[in-house]
Order: sequence, then C-alpha cells, then structure tokens
Amino acid sequence: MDLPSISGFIGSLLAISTPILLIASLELLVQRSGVINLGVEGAMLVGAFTAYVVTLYTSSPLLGLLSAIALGSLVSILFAIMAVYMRLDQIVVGVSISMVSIGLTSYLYRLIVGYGSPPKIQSTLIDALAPFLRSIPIAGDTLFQTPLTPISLALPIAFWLLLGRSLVGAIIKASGEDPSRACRLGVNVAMVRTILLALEGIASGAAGALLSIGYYGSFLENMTAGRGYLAVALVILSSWSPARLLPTVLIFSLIEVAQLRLQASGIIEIPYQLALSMPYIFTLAILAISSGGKKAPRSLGSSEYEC
Amino acid sequence: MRNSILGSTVIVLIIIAAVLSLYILGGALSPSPQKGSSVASPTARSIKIAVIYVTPIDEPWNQAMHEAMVWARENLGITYSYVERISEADVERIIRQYIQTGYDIIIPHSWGYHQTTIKVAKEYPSVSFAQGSGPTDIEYPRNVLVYDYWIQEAAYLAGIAAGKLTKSNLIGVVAAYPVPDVVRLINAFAAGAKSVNPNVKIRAIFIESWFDPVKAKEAAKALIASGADVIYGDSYGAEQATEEAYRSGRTVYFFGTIIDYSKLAPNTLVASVVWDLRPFIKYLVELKTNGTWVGGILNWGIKEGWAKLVWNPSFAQRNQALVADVERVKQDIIEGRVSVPIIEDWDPKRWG
Amino acid sequence: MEAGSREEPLIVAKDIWKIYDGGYTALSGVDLEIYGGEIHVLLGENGAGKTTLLKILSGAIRPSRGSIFIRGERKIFRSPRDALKQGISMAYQGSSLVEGLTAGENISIVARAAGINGDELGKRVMKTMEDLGYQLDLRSRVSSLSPGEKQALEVSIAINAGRLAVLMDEPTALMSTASSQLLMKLLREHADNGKALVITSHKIREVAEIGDRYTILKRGTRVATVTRRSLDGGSVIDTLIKHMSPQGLETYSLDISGAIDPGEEILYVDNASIADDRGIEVLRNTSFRLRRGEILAIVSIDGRGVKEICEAIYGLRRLRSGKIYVKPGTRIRYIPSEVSRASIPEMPVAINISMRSIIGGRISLLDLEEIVSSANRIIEASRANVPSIWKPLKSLSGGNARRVIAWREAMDNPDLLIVEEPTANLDIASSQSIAMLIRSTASRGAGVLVVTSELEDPLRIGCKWLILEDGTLLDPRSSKRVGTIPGAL
Amino acid sequence: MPARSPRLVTGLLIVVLAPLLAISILSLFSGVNAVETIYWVFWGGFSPTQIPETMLRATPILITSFGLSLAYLARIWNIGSEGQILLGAIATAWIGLHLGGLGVIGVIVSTIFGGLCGALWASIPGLLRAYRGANEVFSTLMMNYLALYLASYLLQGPLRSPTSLFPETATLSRDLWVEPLIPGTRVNAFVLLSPALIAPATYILVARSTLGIKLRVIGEGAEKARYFGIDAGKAIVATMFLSGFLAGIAGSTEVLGIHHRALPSISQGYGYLAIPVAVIASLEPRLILPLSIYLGGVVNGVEVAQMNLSIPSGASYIIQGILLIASLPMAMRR
Repeated sequence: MDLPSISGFIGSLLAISTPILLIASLELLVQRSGVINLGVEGAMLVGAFTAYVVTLYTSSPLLGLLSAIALGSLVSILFAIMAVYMRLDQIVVGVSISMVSIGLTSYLYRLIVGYGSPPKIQSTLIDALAPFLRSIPIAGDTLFQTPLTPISLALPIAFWLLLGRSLVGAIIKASGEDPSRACRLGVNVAMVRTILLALEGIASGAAGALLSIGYYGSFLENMTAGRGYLAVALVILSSWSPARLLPTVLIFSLIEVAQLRLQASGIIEIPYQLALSMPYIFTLAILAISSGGKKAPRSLGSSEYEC
Repeated sequence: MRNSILGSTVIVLIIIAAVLSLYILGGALSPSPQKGSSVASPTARSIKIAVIYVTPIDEPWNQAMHEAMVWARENLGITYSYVERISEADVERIIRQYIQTGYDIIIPHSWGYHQTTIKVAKEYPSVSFAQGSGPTDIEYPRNVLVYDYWIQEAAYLAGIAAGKLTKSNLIGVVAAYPVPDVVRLINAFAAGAKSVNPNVKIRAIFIESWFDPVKAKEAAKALIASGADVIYGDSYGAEQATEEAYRSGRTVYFFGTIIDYSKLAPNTLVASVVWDLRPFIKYLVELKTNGTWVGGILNWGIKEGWAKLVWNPSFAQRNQALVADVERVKQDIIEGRVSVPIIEDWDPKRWG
Repeated sequence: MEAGSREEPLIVAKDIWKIYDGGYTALSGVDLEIYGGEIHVLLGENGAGKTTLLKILSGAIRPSRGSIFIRGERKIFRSPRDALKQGISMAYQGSSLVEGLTAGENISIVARAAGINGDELGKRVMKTMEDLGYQLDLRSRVSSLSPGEKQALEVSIAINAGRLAVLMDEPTALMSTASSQLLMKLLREHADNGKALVITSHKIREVAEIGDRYTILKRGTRVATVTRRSLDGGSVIDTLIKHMSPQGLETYSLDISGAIDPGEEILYVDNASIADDRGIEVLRNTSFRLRRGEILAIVSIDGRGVKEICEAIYGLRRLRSGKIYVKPGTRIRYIPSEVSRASIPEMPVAINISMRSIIGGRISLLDLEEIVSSANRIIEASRANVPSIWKPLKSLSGGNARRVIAWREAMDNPDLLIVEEPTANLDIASSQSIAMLIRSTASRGAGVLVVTSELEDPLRIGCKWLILEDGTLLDPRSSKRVGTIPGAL
Repeated sequence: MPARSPRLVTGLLIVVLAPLLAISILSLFSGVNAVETIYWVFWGGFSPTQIPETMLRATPILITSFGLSLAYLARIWNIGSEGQILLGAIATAWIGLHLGGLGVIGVIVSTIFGGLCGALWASIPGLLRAYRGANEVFSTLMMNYLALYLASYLLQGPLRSPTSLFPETATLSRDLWVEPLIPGTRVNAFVLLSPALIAPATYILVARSTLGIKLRVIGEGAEKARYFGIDAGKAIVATMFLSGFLAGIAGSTEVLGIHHRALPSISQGYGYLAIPVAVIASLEPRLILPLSIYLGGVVNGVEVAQMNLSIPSGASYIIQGILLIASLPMAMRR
C-alpha cells in the first residue's frame, strides 16, 4: 500500500469509528454507573433526523448539530425518567425507545420532508468546517475526518483518568457497584445516572448528526442501522475499561473496513452474508472468550435499589 | 414500590385524560371526517387504483411506482390508495378489503405477492390486477397483468459509457442485495462495459441493506481505494464517495439507478438508469376505461419509454461525443439491431 | 454526666411510623429524644424496630408518618445525603461501604456529602482505626478487608463524618472483643466533645456500662427510656432485662445430659484448605470429623471463614486442596446467616417452606394441601409470628423469617445440618430457641456443624467447640492445633 | 397463588390504552381525525369479519410468548425469538420439501424439526450465558442479526427455489399444507389448536406447577439455585432450548399453515411483539391469550387504518415500542 491509500484506509477506519467511539465512551461511564442504555440507538437516530431537518431548513449544519444534541439528550433523559426514576426494566425500555424512534423519525420524515429520494442539504458539517480542518498540519485530512474525531479519540483517555483518580470517578463507580450503599454514603445515585445519561444523549445526538449531515448529507429511515447497539456491545467487549475501549472499537472498525475491502478486492470468494456477519460473529466470540460477566459493574442492568 | 403503584395510577389517569381530550380535540379539529380518506369518497366515475407495497414507498422500486401514481392522480383523475410494509402473510386480507371497497385495479407491487394475487384474481374475474413481477413460466388468470423492472437496456447503455470512461479498467458496483432484478441490471451494465472495453473488470459489493448510506459510502470508498474509477450504485450513499473523491481532486465517475441522481451527485454523475412508470399507468387506465383489459406478461423496454438513460446535463455538455455514441446504440436497441443479455444470477467470476 | 435536663434535645423524633409494603408495621408511633453529649443505647428484641428507627433518623428510609426535628427545627430527610449534610452519620450493621472501591474513595465520597475536606477526613479515619487497633491503608479495596476491619472502618468513618450525631447499628457485632472495648472508650471521648451517639446492640453486657440513657423498643413501640442515674444501684443489666421482658429470661445453663451416644461418622474433612472470594485461605490443611448425634461448633475469632466453611461442606464452594468425605446418601441441610440466600423473599411464606420438596421432585402440579399443611407444621414448631402464609416472606421481620427458614431446614430430616451464625442479629429469646432446635436435631440422630463468630454460641448450645484462628483450628482448652492432637475429636 | 399485585390492573389498563393514545396523537400529527383512526383500528382488528385474521396474527405471538414467559420467569432475557422463528421456519420448509407425500406425519415431523432448529439456535446464547457468563440480551440480539444473514444466505443460495427469482424456498407439496378449517377464512388447525392448548398450558406451568417455582429459583441467580440443588447452567440452557423450541414452532406454523414455503419476511416482528405478552404472562399467565389477540388485532387494525387514512407506515413501529414500554410497569419485580 502506498501512502495515500494507507491514509485513505485510516481515514475510513476513523470515519466508521468516530460515531461509535463517541457513544461507546459515554455508554461506558453510564454502564459503570449501573445503567445499560440500549436507547442510544434511538437517541442517535433522533439526532440524525433532527440534524438533517434543521440543516435542510436553515442551511446551517452547526445549528443542525446543536439541535441534534438537544433532542438526543432529550431522548436520553426520557430513558432516565423511565429506567432510573420509574425503575422500569432498562433493557426493555432501551429497545422500546429505539423502536419508537425508528417509527417516529420515519413518520415525521414523511410528514415534514415527504417521501422518496431525500433532498440533499446544502453543505455538510464537514464541508462547513473543511477549510479549517484541512489547514491543520500533517494529519489534517486523516485524523480530522470530522470535527468530532479528535474528541472521540480523546474521550476514552479522559474517562480513563476520570474513573481512575477522581472523586467524580469514585462516585460513578460506587453508583454502579452498589447503588444502595452508594446512597448510604451520600451519593444521589439517580442524579448521577441521569446526568451521565444526558451526556450520553448529547454524544448520541452528535454521532447521529455525523451520520446524517456529516457523512451522507441526508436522512433515511433507520439509517443508524444498529450502530448504537453495537456501541453498547463494544463497551461490554472492552470489559468496562476505558483503556481497552479505544483498541476494541478500532479493531472492530478495522474488521468492518477490512470486510468491505475484502469484498472489493475480489481475492477471496466468500458468501457476502458471511462477510457481513463477521462483526456479529466476532462480538459473540469475544463474549464467549472473555467470560464477560465477572468484571461487570455489580448492579449493571438492575434499576432496583434501596438506601 | 408504593411510588410505582402511585406512578402507574397517575399514568393511567393521564392516558385516559389524554385519550378523552384527543377524542374531543379530534372531533373539533378535523372539519370533515372524510379528510385524507380515499375510501369513503366514490367520486363520479373515476378509476380507483390501489397499490400494495411490501416496503416503504421511499425505496426506489416503490418510489418509481408511487411517483407515477401521484402523477396519474393529478393528470388522469384517478383515485389512488396505498399501503406500505405489507408482508406476504397479510396481503390477502388487504387485497380483499380493497376489492370490498370497490377498487378497480389492484397493484400488488412485489414478487412475493404473486401467489396470493393469482388466488384472489381467480375469485374476482371482474377486478383487474397488475402484479409487480413474478415467475414468467407459470399461468396467470386472464385478469392479471404481470410487469417487471425491465430497464436493463438502459443499464447496458450506462455500461457502454462506463467502459469508455474508465482508465483503470476497474468498475465498482455497490448494490443492495444480489436478487435477480438488481443483478439483471448489474449484469447488463457489465455487458455494456465489456462490449466497448474487453479489458474492463467489474467488482461488486452487496451491502445487504436497502438503506444504509454509510455502509454504501464506505463500500464505494473501498472500491475506489482498490482502484475503481467508475462506480455504479443502486443504493443511496455510494455517490457520496465519488463526490468526496472529486473534492480531493480525483475523478471517479458515478452512475445512479432508478431515480435521477443529478441533484445528489452533480459533479461526478454521468447518467442515471431510470424507471419511468407513467406511460405504464396511463396504459392501465386506458385498458380499464376502454374495457380492453388483457392479462399476460408485459414486456416493455427502452422503446416504450419506461426504461431511460437520463444524462447529467453538465456531464453531457462536456462530453457530447460520448453521449452521441451511446445514443446511437440506444437507437440500435430500439430498432432491434442490438439485444441486451438478460442474466439473473450473480457470478463474480463472470466479469473478471 | 447527665445530659437529659441540661438543654434542649439535639434531635427529636416524633410519632414515627413505618409500615412496609407487605403491610408489616415496623414502628408504630415511636418518640425519641437525643441530646448532645450523650450515649444513647437502643435495646430490643428482633423485630422491635431498632434498625428501622436508626435508618429513618439517617435518611436511609422515609417514615410512613412522623417528623424529625433538629434543634427544634423540622427536617425532612430524603436520603442519607440530607442527613449527612445536617451532620448526622450512620454506621450500618456489618458494613455498608462500597466493596469495589478503595477505603480512600469511600471516605472521599462521604466527605463530599458531609461537606468536609476529604483528605482531612481520611487522616482522622486512619487515626480512629489506629485507636481501635487496626492498620488501614487508604488505597486498599474494601473487599480485601476482613469483616471485622470493614466494620471498624464503617464505624470510624461514621464517627468522624457526623458533626452532630453518629448512629451505630450493632457496631461491635463483628469486631474482636478487644476492639469493641477500645470502641466503647472512644465513644465516651466523642460524647464528651458534645456529639450525640446512638447505638444498638444485642450484647447488653457490653453497652450496659457506657450508656447515658437507654431506650427500650418492643414490637415497634417504645417501652421505656431510662437514664443511667435513675437505675438503682444494683446491676444495670438486670434492670434493663427486666424492662425488656418483664417475665424474665431463662438462664444460659442448659442440660446437655440428654445427648445421645455418637453414632457413625458422616463427615470427614481431610486436610482441606478453603479460600474466600478474594483467594485468601480461611482454612488451611485442616482435618476434623463429625458423627451422628454430635454437635460441633467452630468459632471464628475474627469472623473470617464462617460462610466459606459452611459453603464448602454444603458443596457450594470448591476446596483449594484436600477432600471432604460425606457418607453417601447423607441428606445435608444448611441454615445460612442470611435468609435471602435460602429463600425467595418475594414469594409467599408457604412456598418458601415447601421449596425443598417442590424443587427436589419431578415437574408436577403444586400440591396446595400439602404445602399448607407443611407450612402450618413448620410455623407452629418455630413459633414464628406469621400473619398469613400467603404473604411474601420478606413481609416478616428478619428474626421471624430466619426462624421459618431454620426450622424448615432442621425439620427436613437432615443427616447433617450446617448452621451458620446461629444467633447473628437474633435477640436473646430467638437465640435460645435456635440453640434448642440444634440440640433436638442432634438428638434425633443428625450431626450438626455450627460455624459462628460469636463466642457465646457454643455455650448457649452446649457443645464441643473449636477455635478458628488464622486458618487453623485450635482446641480452646489447650490452644493447640487440632490437626496435631491425635483423637481430639 | 393468591398473592396478586394491584399493579396488574393498572398495568393492564396501560397496555390497552397506551397504543390508543399513541395512535390518536399520530393521527393528529397527520391531520386525521383521531376518532376515525381508532374506529378503523378497531374495525380492522376486532370486527367480526376481521377476527379470523386477528387470530391468525395472534397465533405465532401466542406460541412464542409461551416459551418466552417461561424464560422470563427464570429472568433469562431472551429477546432473540425473531431469529429463532425465522430459522425454525426455514428448517421446516427444508425438511418439508423432503417429506412430501407423508401427510400428517410429515406435518408433525417438520413442525418438530422447525422447533428443534429454533431451540438449537437459542441454545447458543444459553450456553454462553450458562458457562461463559455472557449477557444473553446481547448474545440473543446478535444472534438475531446472524439469523437474518444466515437466512439470507440459505434462501438466496442452497435453499432457493430453482423456479423463483426471489429468495424463497420451493413450495411444499400439497399434502403438507395445513389447510383452512373454516371456509372463507385462513383459520387453520394451528390457529384453533394454539389457544386451546397454549393458554391453559401457560397457566398451569407458570402458576400451578413446580416448574414455575423452579424457574423462579433459577431467576434468583446461580448461587441460590445451587443451594436448592439445581444446576443453574443446565437449567438455563434447558430454558433457552424450550423457549427457542416454541419460537421455532411458531415459525413452522407460519410455513405449514400460511406460506407453504420459507421467505425472509416470515416473521412480522412476532419475536418482538411476544416480549410484552411474555413479560405479563410470566406474572399473570391467564392474560396470555387476551393479550396476544389484542396485540394481533391492534397490529392488523393499524394496517387497515393506514390503508384507509394514508397514515405513514412508521406508525406500526411506534405502536410496537409503546406496547413494550407499557407492559413494563407490571413486570417490575426486581
């Protein structure tokens, strides 16, 4: 491989990994605080939809990004109300929120935009920031695939420090390890979880916006295609360690990119379904090998606790 | 726990209150209960056509039909009703309900419906059916007309342009599923390219989704990275990769399918292979009003104007010689001098 | 010193009610006044409502009715955080520190809630731990501490985090005797500095000497509050016991002459080593035997290894080395220290009683008649207070639930009965009846193994006992390692 | 058992009312009279002429939620029924193509075979959970995706009918068709048998048998199960096997009774619709039949409303999601 194609490869890798990494980093904190949020898929989709519609009507990708963030966190807060305050089953609430989001975005798309080939927005988020991004020396084009790529790469490192050596980190861990006891130590567990979920909503909204107004410039029904669920699974694969999250997401994205290039190269004849199922087989295999449950935050997935 | 009981009681009360207020609001807001309803409005003698879609109307195969129907509603004065996302299991009930409410033409717009169409059509010989694709080797009742996505001639023409344009001799295809009607077009496209450039190689990626623009874009990027300088895409997203390459100073041509991509990829689009169903609907309405409905398999092509190669105006302006060459072959097809192969299975080795 | 008349009470709890979801009334209209500078002891049987009252004062649970006043001002505690802010801290039964975090992290979380500097609190906690005879490394995980250390840490944090008042629920239950005495001394110092200290304990002897005032609860109501000065010169203990149960209590002396001759050997632990969840060996290369009709108590001085030894013999835990021989066909039953490990607390009492036979049998329809009759049999034998056999087990108080489960296990015709912490958190009367249960089970021909951290248990039961110290079994009379004494058992 | 929570009543009301509320709001959005929408939903779902179709729709939901309710009793959160139904259906079609001419025996064999394939598919996440501690919610979700790809491969590759241009198997021989029993409807033997067998079976197993209690003990965690002498690992695999078996059977009934061939779209989200029904049925098994019918009717009715009022089809996802959430207040028992 020559240099430009390597940089193209890394570029593709980062393009695929940025939204997943954004969500997964926050989902890691959320899970460390004891909540498993499958509603990210919905928050991401709502983000993608909002960003598209707002950008379409205002021609401002930045405004689109901001509204995606706002509505993404709203979806997450809705999840928090049901799963944290009403203490409904986290997993079912998450799946339902995602399901409703698919329906609602496709429904509203029909009402607001219409049907058929979606009108392209005037300029994408990347277009809007391209001159600035390109001007960054050396890695400008590769590393700064999107304005959020550097942030997404920095988040796991920041969270590694946060969890390892800060009071906030201790409070998050306490909420996830044993919410009843954390509450007795004076932690407002519900508030901790809600704040983290709201932050995750922001990340999900931004990641969704990246898909619609960042890479593609348009919105399609269910365009997140399970990426939110994937982020949740990758958190589990990385054994809830921010240090392992970055390599895990990158390896996973690598498989995804390699899988497409493998099909493109025509070197190996495999059923394309097998190529496409690679990420899922990979996930299951890692789940099987890593005997995941042991390192999980002790109260992960359970909404019930008492003081 | 006590709170949760209290909570659910409150929720129930809220829901009851909301439902009640919606009933009242609903009554107050909509001036006429007929609004948006096409069932209860049997306007004077207009033809009533119902289309049943297996997926949402946004999908290109459906979109082509829906746009033609909307055009027909405005220009031919027909009544049009449709349902989306109807599984094969449910289509029988839906067809019967449409028949009961007096629809003249039922268009089950999916291969998977054909068995049900045959079954119900036998029971209602006076109702006309247009079945959207189905096996060609079985017998259909006389009131069933079968049509299919026969636009491979236009794809063949696109292939000729592609074969002439490529310098790397590698053409990439990004497609949804290797189902026959998709593959037929890819094969025709490949055959067209081979006919003018025997050294050309075709490489296809199936992304196994009608709607995953990000995956489609990444697939196209992967193809470009492995040397393709022409991309033929039947799935939203691929054109984004060529536009991006264009912005970074590399020329990769793009061909779109079914809908016109000139707004989506203004810089890199050469032409779109378009399916235009308007003449077909007009034909159906005429058959029905004249009482000359006939069954059988409709075999239209580029001659009847429902398969079209729509050039990107800006490309055409710059490459008039190429356009003229391709248009000559189009004339040859219409006049029967060139026949386009129909290959409905996908063998990656076939096109090198 | 006398705090009572000197000033306004610091904390007043007025007409406190607590009715749990299952309908169980833990407190019915309790009043309590707590003064600054006093040590206030709460006494009462199991189910009297001591823990519930403390939890309400610390904000951990909310009263169904009633109000709390601090210095005459009405306060509503929504969570322990609110109480901590007001300067009220609590040390829970056992420990309630977050196990996965380090001691330092736990301390800094509390410090933040209480509005104190974390480093300073850390230093003070270390000092207190030292005073209690423990060495603490702030970086060590709570899960790696022994039960005694955890409890000491919990108490040390509470003592230093509560500016106004410190509530302690059974603070010495798992601490060594020496540390307990040091703690009592420490409490007095803190009281002299003006703090209010509220403490519950089943070990009346221990608290008899240090309390300024005693409040006695019974079935959720206050029976009496007595100041120490008002107690007549005689024995404080006698007076307190008289208040708690006017009809008096049986003494500990038990007739052990009825024990049958030991029968065949049913358990042989052969050179076994057992490790706890962290991999620390709690029993090292140890052998002992048990025969039918025999009761053997193992007393762990620091509380380590109690659960692990029971689990290993019952078959829930793997041995690190060695072997346990149980005579083939032996029916083993096991009464764990926590009811929830042997029941489904959300399911009705009756189902929990029949759980063994339901699960042991083939899949079939439930025999409701059989379930009701065995439920009645067990409840009658255990004299547990069960309002309805179809109410969830968790609606019973801790002591009553424990009785039901203990009797279920003991009356299921075991050949070998394992009893873990027979009297933990049980009042005197319940402890007595559990001791009787153990003896009668043995006299019916079963071997009974009791593992406990309570020195008084073997006395209460009247049986042979061994001391477990640092993974080794010692004969209490000679303090020699059992494994080396031929024919010790 | 007599202990009954008052939550059940409120919970049930929520399940019934929430979708109506959602439908009403959606209609208002698209400028359609909410009353009219609800009329069409009920007409399409519950008018006498539509009841047979509703029963048809309810059958796979009923069968699947029976298996799921047992798994949920043990707190094994199998959400992979969709994939299990799909593979069960394909397996049935595959073996059915080899069993032509065997008549009733062929029907029975292929139904059981479909069930077994669903069961084997479900056993994989079961084994992962039991022996590797892998969270079954994820593994079953992943297995759903895998099932879709596997089905796509099988139906486009080895199993594709030589005469079909689409991914589907050949049509089964006529003697394996489970034909409608009531003329003019599609009500076949499965549609009649399932309520008669499954509704009482659920009640007996969940509420009146020792199995129900065993499953609940398993749900309390491996340690407690071992205390009572249950091998939790084996029990988890067995429970997953059973719930997968029933999901597979649901797929079989669709193939044998309706399609007579396997298609990628054989399950119309039955695997997901069964989740709220199962959650409730694990608490109050007597509700399994009315709820399945209610859901089947609402889903059918939404289609009819869509057809008559041009409401965008995204509505049906919204309704499904809301039904899921609405079933939850009843399921809170952690």
